[in-house]
Amino acid sequence: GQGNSSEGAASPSSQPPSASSESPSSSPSASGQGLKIGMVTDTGGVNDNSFNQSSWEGLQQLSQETGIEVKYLQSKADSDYLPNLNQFAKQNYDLTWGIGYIIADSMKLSAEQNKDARFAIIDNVVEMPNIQSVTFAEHEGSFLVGVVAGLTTQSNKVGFIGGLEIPVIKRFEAGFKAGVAAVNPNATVSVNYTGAFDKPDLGKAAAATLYNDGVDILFHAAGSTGNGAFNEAKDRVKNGQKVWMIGVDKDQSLIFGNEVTLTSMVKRVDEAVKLVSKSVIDGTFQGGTVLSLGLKDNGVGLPADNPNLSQEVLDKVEEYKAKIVSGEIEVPTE
Amino acid sequence: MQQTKVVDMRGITKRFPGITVNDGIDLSLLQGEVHAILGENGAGKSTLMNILFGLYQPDEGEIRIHGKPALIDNPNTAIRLGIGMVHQHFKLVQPFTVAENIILGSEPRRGFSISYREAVRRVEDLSRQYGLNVDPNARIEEISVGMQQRVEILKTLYRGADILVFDEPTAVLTPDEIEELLDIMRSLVRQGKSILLITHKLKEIMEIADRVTVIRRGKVIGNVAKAETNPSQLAEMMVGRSVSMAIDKKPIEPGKPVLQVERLVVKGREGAPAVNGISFTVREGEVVGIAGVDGNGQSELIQALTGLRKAESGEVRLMGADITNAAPRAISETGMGHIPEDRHKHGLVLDFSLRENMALRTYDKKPFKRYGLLDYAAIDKHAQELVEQFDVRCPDIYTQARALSGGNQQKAIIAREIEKGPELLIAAQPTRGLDVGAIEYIHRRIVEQRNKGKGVLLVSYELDEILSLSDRVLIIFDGQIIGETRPEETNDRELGLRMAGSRLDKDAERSHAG
Amino acid sequence: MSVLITISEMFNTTLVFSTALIFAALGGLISEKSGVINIGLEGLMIAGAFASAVAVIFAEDAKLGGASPWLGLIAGVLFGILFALIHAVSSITFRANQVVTGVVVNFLALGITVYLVKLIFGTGETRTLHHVFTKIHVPGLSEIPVLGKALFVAYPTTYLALLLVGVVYYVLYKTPFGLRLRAVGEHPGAVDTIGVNVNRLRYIAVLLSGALAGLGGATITLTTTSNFAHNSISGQGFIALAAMIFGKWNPVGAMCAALFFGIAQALKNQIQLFPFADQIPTEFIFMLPYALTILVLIGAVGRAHPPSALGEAYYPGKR
Amino acid sequence: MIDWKRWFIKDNAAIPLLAILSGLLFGAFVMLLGGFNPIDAYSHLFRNVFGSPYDFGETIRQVTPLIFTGLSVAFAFRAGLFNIGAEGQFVMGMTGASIVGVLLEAPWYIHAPLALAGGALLAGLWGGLAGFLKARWGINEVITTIMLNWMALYLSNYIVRAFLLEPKQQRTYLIHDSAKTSMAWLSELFGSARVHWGIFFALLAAVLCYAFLWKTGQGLELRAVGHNPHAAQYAGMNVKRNVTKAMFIGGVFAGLGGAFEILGVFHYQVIASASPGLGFDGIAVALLGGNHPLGVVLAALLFGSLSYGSAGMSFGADVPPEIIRIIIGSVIFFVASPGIIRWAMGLFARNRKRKEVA
Ligand SMILES: Nc1ncnc2c1ncn2[C@@H]1O[C@H](COP(=O)(O)OP(=O)(O)OP(=O)(O)O)[C@@H](O)[C@H]1O
Ligand SMILES: Nc1ncnc2c1ncn2[C@@H]1O[C@H](COP(=O)(O)OP(=O)(O)OP(=O)(O)O)[C@@H](O)[C@H]1O
Ligand SMILES: [Mg+2]
Ligand SMILES: [Mg+2]
Repeated sequence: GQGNSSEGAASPSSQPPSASSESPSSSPSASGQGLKIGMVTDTGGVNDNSFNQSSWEGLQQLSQETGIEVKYLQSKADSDYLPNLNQFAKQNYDLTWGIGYIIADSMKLSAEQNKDARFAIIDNVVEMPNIQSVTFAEHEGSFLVGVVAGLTTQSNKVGFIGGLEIPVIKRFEAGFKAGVAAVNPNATVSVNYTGAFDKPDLGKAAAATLYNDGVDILFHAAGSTGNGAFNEAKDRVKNGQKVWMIGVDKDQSLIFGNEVTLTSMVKRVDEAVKLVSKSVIDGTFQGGTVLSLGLKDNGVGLPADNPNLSQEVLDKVEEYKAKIVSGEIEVPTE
Repeated sequence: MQQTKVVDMRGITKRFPGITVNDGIDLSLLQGEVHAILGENGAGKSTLMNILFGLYQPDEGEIRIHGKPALIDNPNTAIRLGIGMVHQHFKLVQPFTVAENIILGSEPRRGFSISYREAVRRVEDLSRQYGLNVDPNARIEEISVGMQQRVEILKTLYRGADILVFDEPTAVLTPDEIEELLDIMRSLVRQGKSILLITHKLKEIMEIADRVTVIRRGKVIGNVAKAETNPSQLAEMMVGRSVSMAIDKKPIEPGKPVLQVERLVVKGREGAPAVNGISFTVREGEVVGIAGVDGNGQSELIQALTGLRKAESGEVRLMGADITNAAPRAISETGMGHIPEDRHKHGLVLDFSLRENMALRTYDKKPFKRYGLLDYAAIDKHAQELVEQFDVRCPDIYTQARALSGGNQQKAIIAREIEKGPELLIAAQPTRGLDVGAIEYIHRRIVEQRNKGKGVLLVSYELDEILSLSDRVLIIFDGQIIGETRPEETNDRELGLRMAGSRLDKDAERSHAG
Repeated sequence: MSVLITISEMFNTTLVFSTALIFAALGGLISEKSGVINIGLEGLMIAGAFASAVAVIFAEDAKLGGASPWLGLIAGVLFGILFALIHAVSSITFRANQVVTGVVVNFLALGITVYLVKLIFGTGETRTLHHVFTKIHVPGLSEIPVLGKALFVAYPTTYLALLLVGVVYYVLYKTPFGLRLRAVGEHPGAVDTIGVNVNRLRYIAVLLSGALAGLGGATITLTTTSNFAHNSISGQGFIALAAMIFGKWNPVGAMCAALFFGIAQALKNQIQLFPFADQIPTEFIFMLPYALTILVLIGAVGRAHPPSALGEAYYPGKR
Repeated sequence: MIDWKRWFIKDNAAIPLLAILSGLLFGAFVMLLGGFNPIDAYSHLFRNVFGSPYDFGETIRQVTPLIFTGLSVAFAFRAGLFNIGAEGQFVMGMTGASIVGVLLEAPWYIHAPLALAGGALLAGLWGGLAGFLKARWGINEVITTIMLNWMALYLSNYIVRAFLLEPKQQRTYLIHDSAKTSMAWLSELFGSARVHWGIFFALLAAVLCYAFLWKTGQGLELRAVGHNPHAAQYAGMNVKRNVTKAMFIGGVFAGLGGAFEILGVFHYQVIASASPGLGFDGIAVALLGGNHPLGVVLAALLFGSLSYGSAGMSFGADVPPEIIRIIIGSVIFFVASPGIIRWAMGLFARNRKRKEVA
């Protein structure tokens, strides 16, 4: 009884085997022709089911739409960021992306060493005239999935699984907790940190512990550690237990199916990457600025499709979204 | 009496890179005889037997078994041909039981499982048939060396061997055990087995062998019937010169005490006291021998004296200084030299070169250490001198200790220990496994120490050695000194009885426990 | 009562977490009992994890449905054996240093599997599998209060692992093969001189080790990650190695050590649910399983004795 | 004329070279299977290492920590200990350097050495702890070092987070300039590559490591303990102290590597979800280098060049960087099994002979 609806979407085997990709099929608009955009992943790599992957998907789409040449370099260690960024800069790429907060310091150096090159970074702010920074208000999106969880829980116990206890993950946690509390003051949020973003076995054990404790909805911000949590949820659902997962970064129902994925806290990294990359094509690149994407820019939020959410819940979500956008509610970040 | 050749090795030649170890060797074994092979350390005896047993392939030559040419390319073939070998170094699995070791490789089964009951039964049967008296359920690591050897013999019998090869079986045995082994061999021959026996001990050859083949540097020097020869002729054939076992021991009046041991108690492996209140003194200019059956506390005593094992109570004084439970280095520096019982385990770092081994105890002392660094020039000079002075045969001092023969390894250790001029030399089993030439040399060195007015404490299971070297003999039993005597007042028979009188109880105890 | 339930649920989590470790530790054990150090467990697990994921994907595409995970398990075993062969050939036939060739296995396994994934699927990791194992409730037994929840709701692989602990124990200590295997690890010369082929025994042991570690890797794919990526196995092989040593080279001991790691992990999660956990920095909670292990080792009496000939290549005729 | 064939078959010095060649050939073979052009790939790899001063400088930067961790593993190996814990010691070295580099202020000639010492000391204690556990309770160092690796990661994260964190960042404050071990002029020379004092210290460490092991009495002790602890004890050496000492010094080597990464390369430390892996690579480097300091340096050069060059290979020839693991793995395989090469050479020689006869 496994949902096969997600099967096609979940296997992105349309990608070429190699690092670079040009668009052979669609006839692109001429505007991007001759431009080159590079991307440096963090150590998670381009298949991290998270922001690296989203970014790369965004770039690939853009390449199909506009004919720009795109390429990525995977970083095996923190020390690779700088040479990888420099690699693109020295090959005169028109824009080089660095994906992840951790690349900031390396990017700053590269930007100093290559004053003519242009850079953009996801999830951190670097104040340099040739760097465009992009950040997301994860806490706002997390608030909304908190609202969903608070309204949906049967046991009045929901859970949060984090990777490392670092500021960005704390933002997820804080937003989520606030969202739950806003709609369901009786609900408790159990928090469990696993200590890793790449250990599904730890995620599975953490989820099992929380579900055993009576939690029926789990939100994770733990990278592929979260895969293990999904796995545990799936197993329980198959065995007749009613539990949910809330995905992160992307619409994870596309991977894990709608049986377990209540909704996801989507971070539109792909859109942001496209947006900034387009500015290079248009010649409107704004180095030195911060593009900060929140609910109001649709930079974070729920996926378009939410088959598991009732209209009631969706309405509530819209209501809170409006309140946050208007500033009536300020979501805490820690 | 018409006897057939059960083994006939003809023109066996075996070369290892650089040397010819066996050079056209002819050797035959007759049905029902004990045929001894004699030769210096490194003469090529073990190699020849390993060829017979299929562990090595000869480069030239032919082997016939029961008259039929045989290609023995692995031990399995040898076993099928009825050859069994008791190796120089036992091939026993220490944590296994006796029965497990014996049945290994051809296990009695019940379904998929080993039938241990059947195994024990068969081992008991065999053991009874040949009068070997082993406990099938005992673990190898818990039984004496002599028992272990019986297990090796049982292994060959279990596989139906009628040609038995013994490679230096007596080197590690006590006199009693040797007697018993010779009895076992006689019984084996009576039951139709034929035996090839390698040994360095001429006395044993005279006692049991029918014929002797002497090998020197890989060549057969001679083949004689036991009846037509005598020990000194054999020794001369083997070494190529006349060997004198007589020792030049001028009478000396012992001087001041060098070592004083008072009520020493040392725990053994199982936690029970292995040394139980021993007191004795060694004086300047005397060799004190400790005679006793293996396992009566000798090893623990020496380990406690040398700082390798903790003394529970009592006192040890060396040159008047209290060295009870002092560190090995401190003891050594107070003036003790130690030729350890197990040369491979304690005496040498086999992977080190000879020069490093020669400096193993003194590397941080004056001539070898300068400005915190090792002075290899001095170390080399020292090693070179020792090698020459003590006649250690080796290609050069940069050779790995591992590559030396046992005799030369032992000489190297003795050189190192004597050279540092200890007031007390402790020598444990100093000549185990060595050929007569080497033994002669080492005995001289030990007596030389005594003659120089040093003290020597000698521990040996070899009564001849004890009797010929010692000025006084202490008899150790069950962790206690049960008697003292002088060589000139006793003989090996009496001494053996005094050490072994109690051995019977011990065996009785063991069989009860089993 | 609720404490009991919590404990039984914790134990259940433990069982699931420990399953792969048990497999791999048993694998390491068989190899080391024969005298061959196997530090390549991590790599063998990676091979198993990879093969099982690929096999399941192919099986799913071939519409084999529920049989897929079982095929995955078999593929994991086969790939484990394949990579163990590298270890065997170099360390047994060519007498290379066993630690070195174990490291080689770790290197090659990760390199080759991820490379293959990129070749086959065009991305750095496989898609998510749909047909993976689910926990089975043993009819009747799982209804037993407390105990049922702890023991009788688990993956088929968990039962397989527990079964194999028994099987390995039986084989090692009750059968002729096991006797010879252990003898080879203690004293290869003793085995050679009674006419049993030392190298063949060691080959069998190392390949079995690959099979078991492969099972361990497959288990992780089929019960925990549901796909294969470069980080599917991240250190479990080394933990299994530690479990084997911790368990004193004994199958039951290895199992207990693996369970201990599992319990420590579960404890780490459980502690975070207590209100006082807020006062403890999470990092210290993360350290708990590892610190506990060391503490237990300090408290544990008696030294472990590895097989005497562990790590030594066998030269016939050598003493 | 040199008899090449004999040189190849007989001389052991040729084996490592042949092993590297075989590894590269095997890598080429795997690339061909995957539909890549190995010549193209290797030329990009080569160019990425030697193509520009910048890349060459970065290669050196990559090689430096590998020398340190390789020495760490090799040193312990010489004392008969298997140090799987270079990884954790490396992390502790980073942390020690960060603590001193961030919290302390001092003139550079005090600050930088102090920061290095801080890292080395912390790492040494971390390694020494495993040694002590072995010496005191006989606990197998393989287990303890595996456990201590994880603990080092979390402990470092805690220290960074609780005491050194720059607000709103996931890393420490930048270390003070006075603690940096970067070398501006050298860096300039290499097109701003992050070469730093570390490489000189690494080479010095290799020399010291060699001198210690083979030229001092303490080194002799350590090696004796490694080969035969019984004989060492008999000869009056303190086995337990040597075990602890060996692990301590091994830790110091790894820790220096970690400290230089902070002081010379990054100038900050991040809260990390996984440790950097250079300690584990150190195991491979040590084994590849035959646990000899000179071998370690050469192996680190090879290892570091290949892994730095792999980025160029991905960039220029689109070959997945995993191929580098395959190459390194097979090089180690061939180095470790010289028998295979001799066997292959034997086949080769025999075939040649047959041909000559025909
Ligand atoms: N595998 C080998 N490789 C090279 N040389 C060997 C090998 N085995 C034995 N030798 C050489 O063969 C010679 C004979 O060795 P062997 O063990 O047969 O002596 P042996 O007569 O048994 O001496 P011992 O009385 O000490 O036991 C030695 O000098 C040794 O150098
Ligand atoms: N497999 C081998 N490889 C290299 N050399 C060997 C080998 N076997 C024996 N030898 C060498 O053979 C020589 C004599 O061997 P052997 O060990 O039999 O002398 P030994 O006096 O009998 O020693 P032990 O007292 O240990 O029996 C030594 O030089 C030894 O290193
Ligand atoms: Mg011999
Ligand atoms: Mg001998």
